[in-house]
Amino acid sequence: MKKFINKPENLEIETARGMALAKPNILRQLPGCNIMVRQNKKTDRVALVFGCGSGHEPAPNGYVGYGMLDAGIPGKLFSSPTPDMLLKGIKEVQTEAGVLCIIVNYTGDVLNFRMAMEMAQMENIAVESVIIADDVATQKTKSVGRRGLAGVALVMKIAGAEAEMGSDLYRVKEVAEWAASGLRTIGVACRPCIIPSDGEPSFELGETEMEIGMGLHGEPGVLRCDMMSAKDTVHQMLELILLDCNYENSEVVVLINGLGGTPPMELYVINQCIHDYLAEHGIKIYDTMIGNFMTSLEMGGFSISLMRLDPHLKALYDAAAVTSVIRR
Amino acid sequence: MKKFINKPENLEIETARGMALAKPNILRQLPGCNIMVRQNKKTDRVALVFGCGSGHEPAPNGYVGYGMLDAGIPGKLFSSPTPDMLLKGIKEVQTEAGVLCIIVNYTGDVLNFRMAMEMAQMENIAVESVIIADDVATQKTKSVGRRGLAGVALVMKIAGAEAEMGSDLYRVKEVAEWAASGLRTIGVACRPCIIPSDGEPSFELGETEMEIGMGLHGEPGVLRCDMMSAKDTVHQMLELILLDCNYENSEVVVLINGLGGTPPMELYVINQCIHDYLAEHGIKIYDTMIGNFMTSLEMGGFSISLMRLDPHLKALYDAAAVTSVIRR
Amino acid sequence: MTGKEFMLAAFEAISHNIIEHEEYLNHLDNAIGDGDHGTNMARFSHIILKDLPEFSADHDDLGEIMHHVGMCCITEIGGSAGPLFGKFFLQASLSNKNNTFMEAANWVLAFEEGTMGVSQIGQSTEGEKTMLDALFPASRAMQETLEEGKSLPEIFLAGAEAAEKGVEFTKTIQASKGRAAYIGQRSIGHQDPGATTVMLMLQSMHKTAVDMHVE
Amino acid sequence: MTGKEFMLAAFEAISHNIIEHEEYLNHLDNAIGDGDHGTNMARFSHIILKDLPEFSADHDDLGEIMHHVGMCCITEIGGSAGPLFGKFFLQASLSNKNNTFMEAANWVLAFEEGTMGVSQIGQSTEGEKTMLDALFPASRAMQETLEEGKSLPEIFLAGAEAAEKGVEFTKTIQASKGRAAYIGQRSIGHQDPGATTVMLMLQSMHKTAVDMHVE
Ligand SMILES: Nc1ncnc2c1ncn2[C@@H]1O[C@H](COP(=O)(O)OP(=O)(O)O)[C@@H](O)[C@H]1O
Ligand SMILES: Nc1ncnc2c1ncn2[C@@H]1O[C@H](COP(=O)(O)OP(=O)(O)O)[C@@H](O)[C@H]1O
Ligand SMILES: [Mg+2]
Ligand SMILES: [Mg+2]
Ligand SMILES: [Mg+2]
Ligand SMILES: [Mg+2]
Repeated sequence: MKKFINKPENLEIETARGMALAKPNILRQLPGCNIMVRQNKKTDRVALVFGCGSGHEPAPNGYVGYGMLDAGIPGKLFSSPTPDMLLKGIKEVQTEAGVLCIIVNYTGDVLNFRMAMEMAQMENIAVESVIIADDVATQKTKSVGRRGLAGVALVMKIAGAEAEMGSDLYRVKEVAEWAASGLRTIGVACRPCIIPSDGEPSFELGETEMEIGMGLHGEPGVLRCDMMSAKDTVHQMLELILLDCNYENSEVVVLINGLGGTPPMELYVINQCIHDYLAEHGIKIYDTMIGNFMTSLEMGGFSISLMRLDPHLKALYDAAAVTSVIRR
Repeated sequence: MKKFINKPENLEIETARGMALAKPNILRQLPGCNIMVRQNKKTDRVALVFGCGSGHEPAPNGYVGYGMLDAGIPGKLFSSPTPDMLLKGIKEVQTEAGVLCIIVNYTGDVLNFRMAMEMAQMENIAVESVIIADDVATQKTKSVGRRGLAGVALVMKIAGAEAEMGSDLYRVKEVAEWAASGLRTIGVACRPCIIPSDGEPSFELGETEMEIGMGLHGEPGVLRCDMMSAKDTVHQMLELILLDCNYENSEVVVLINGLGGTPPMELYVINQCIHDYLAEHGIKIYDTMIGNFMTSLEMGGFSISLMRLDPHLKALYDAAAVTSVIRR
Repeated sequence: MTGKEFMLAAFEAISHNIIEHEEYLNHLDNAIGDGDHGTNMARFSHIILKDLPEFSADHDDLGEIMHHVGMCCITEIGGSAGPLFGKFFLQASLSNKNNTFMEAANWVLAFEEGTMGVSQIGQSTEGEKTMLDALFPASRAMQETLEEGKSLPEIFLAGAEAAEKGVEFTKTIQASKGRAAYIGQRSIGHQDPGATTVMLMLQSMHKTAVDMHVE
Repeated sequence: MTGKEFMLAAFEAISHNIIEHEEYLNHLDNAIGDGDHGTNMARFSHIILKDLPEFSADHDDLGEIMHHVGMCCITEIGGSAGPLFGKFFLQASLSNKNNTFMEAANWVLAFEEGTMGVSQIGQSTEGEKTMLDALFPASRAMQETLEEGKSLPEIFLAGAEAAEKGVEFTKTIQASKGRAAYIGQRSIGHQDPGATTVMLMLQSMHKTAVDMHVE
């Protein structure tokens, strides 16, 4: 297994520690666990908490800092943080204005957060949540709803900025939900990641195959096919997004997320394909973010997110942020 | 070949265009070529120019913007930009204060820059250069000197900040050389990249092997061996750096550069190994940068750079910068 | 009437039973989920075996012991099953706060309240191919046998048998909750791992009650 | 004395010769460099074949034509050879500015100045296993034969033969410049691709001079 790691069983804690050590001015790691909180604790604004499995770095902890998250809570590899950890994070950053939990829509994450929120409420903490379900490869109509993908980074940015403005919990939640309502993501994978505990690939894919719509943990997508050009791949992907949500005449932010093993050069090539396609479809691009925002270890592939902006969301998108990953 | 690209012959131009389209407020692409210049042209400060082969994204164009480069000039894949292109970039951003060329020490790059600088001088442009040769895997004593690696990003930051302060050309060059004199880098690779034109790997490496000291284009390193733990790998690498340069009691900035195919999680694990090793050796860390700063397509591996800081370099390191990759 | 001794024996039996079935539960989860349900439950079971005797050494309140088990589910199981079983035991513990003994009626009520807790936290109900397809029928069967005046071993037996039927039923339906919901129709034909765990738990409860001759 | 006609014929012959040896030059570069020297030089040669007749249709100044070739090296060859050969031709063009004809002495001076240009831009000299191991001996041999009053074909022949010896010499030494310097001792035994190109160029010059019966 060609990974620069130490013992697989220490992977999560070493990852968290490595992030904390890189930005001591921004991050404070709670002793003995992977929870990361802001160095300058908020006192009177709504606090934001996000948690997800480890293996998706820089999420969640790379988004902790002024203007975004107050606490990041990573779970074990590819599995949700447990309610006790979530509660610990919530309690650490809670203020009188309350706590907004941002949740990516996987059953495990939702259940663990729900449990943690119940426990927090029992301790008289005002806590609300927003569930991100941006993956158009999954059906909206399903009772479990859509999976959450990298688009969550954009919602964190928006909600974080609204919270810094001093808005109350219901307003921050409302704005986050409004942003999420105009958010769509679609992924594609061409190489599996290798699970550190057993050295096995997370899924099988033929020599020349890719899969459009695959989830962050190798969940089934919508189309398995031979590798296509960047242009055709992007067209297929954006078609799925535009079939689902009408962005015509809208202004959007584009987030191109590498899954860990796809290099910057390809992401830039992809961007120009996206740009051309959106221009042809009368969609205006306000800004484009390109990089590794929510990975799956070293999986090959990427995702495209579009988020609709209105003047208020634009201001929030542009507002100051000081995190390891996003700075404004 | 599992790459999200279009025609290999258009790769460089599509990459440059994809970068420019992502940050139109920062970047302006010169028509018909890959050269990127700042949107707000300097008028009276020393201008900075850097060029290198394509395939190393986000270098060079990701560093164009306030506080860093005035022009970025990518060549064809893995080969230096030609003198005519370098001259074009130099002429586009030149000011009365002159132009400083930043060069990574490969024969091709040095010769092409030297030629371009001669041509610029014939047009009465004041032009100087600083050559970055930070790779401790190569011998300092060799007539060709050491190869240049990702550490160049740090020198760009320093020199760019000094230039924004209004210092003259010789001062900017002097500061850049001073920063470079305290800069060392060492790389390691575990997976080759695939050359897009023929789909072949850039070098061969056994199933379980890695190579310490390998260059950005697969140039031979100093030790080919079986994969080691992150901790042992880092120890081997830092030992080579510390053998070469005494950082004891110094304060340094650490740059951990992913080669394109190594995901953030591993880079964070690596960081904590670096942190522990440096702490044991009495070296103080001022800041740590982790990410894909100078890649080799999707090569697996990373490099570690240390740069010594003094109070002046610290101020320059912290000074404002607005580029696609680095923001302060 | 049962006391701390029975409760400890029951949790011990449950833990052993789950550990024995770790591979089996993983295998079931592999078909329609991510293959970790056995590992998740076994991790919890090992902790219970080690930790519960210790904890209960200075705790006689059965509600508190159940609460402790619930917290252990929450911290140790992970995945979806963690908060679900956690909620089950936390909720079940409420009506037994300060009880050092539990009557049959206490057990039946605790089970019902636990089941309601799972349904509430999971925002799910019967027929969605989850552990609730074992929990709800078992709860009803236990209620009925209690009303018929049966003994505790008989009540647990009724629960275990109803859970087993529920597990069989999960094979026939499509999942609409949990990971298995993503694979849609392809989930039909496979039995739900969470429901299977509920069945194993009730079988162990029954066996412990028989072995210890409780009434 | 030679005019535009000879110069065009010579560059055409050089281009064909290089294109014929593309694979061979790549092969040589593969052993001690990155294997692209043939591709680099052939790309340039194709442009020259297409572009030079066009350019010289309305240019009679031989210095200007050489300058044009130099610029074409700079923009088309890439790698190390681009600026090196570019500098060679730019430098060689200087003493022939405004010349529509070149005497033997003009050719020898141009070659010498071109060689000095390569040495200056390459910050390199003889014995470092580069094209200079062909350029310097060839330049000296041409100077000597010129002083002996030989004809232009004889002068080019002397240059070509000296370059060939220089190429042989590069096999015996270790590289201290260019990519080949990285592999240290392992470069011994292999001949330098850049020097080989210089030899091919001089051989084509000689052949063209013979074929066109210049003096
Ligand atoms: N919403 C839900 N309500 C009730 N039970 C559920 C729900 N979602 C999942 N489950 C149960 O959880 C079990 C899976 O547990 P486990 O494999 O440990 O978690 P994960 O699916 O996160 O890997 C399923 O077999 C099912 O019985
Ligand atoms: N410093 C130098 N001075 C003179 N010639 C050089 C120098 N460096 C390299 N060369 C020549 O360049 C040739 C390699 O050219 P080429 O393969 O086109 O460039 P690259 O090495 O950049 O791929 C070498 O064979 C050598 O003759
Ligand atoms: Mg599971
Ligand atoms: Mg799981
Ligand atoms: Mg070469
Ligand atoms: Mg080359």
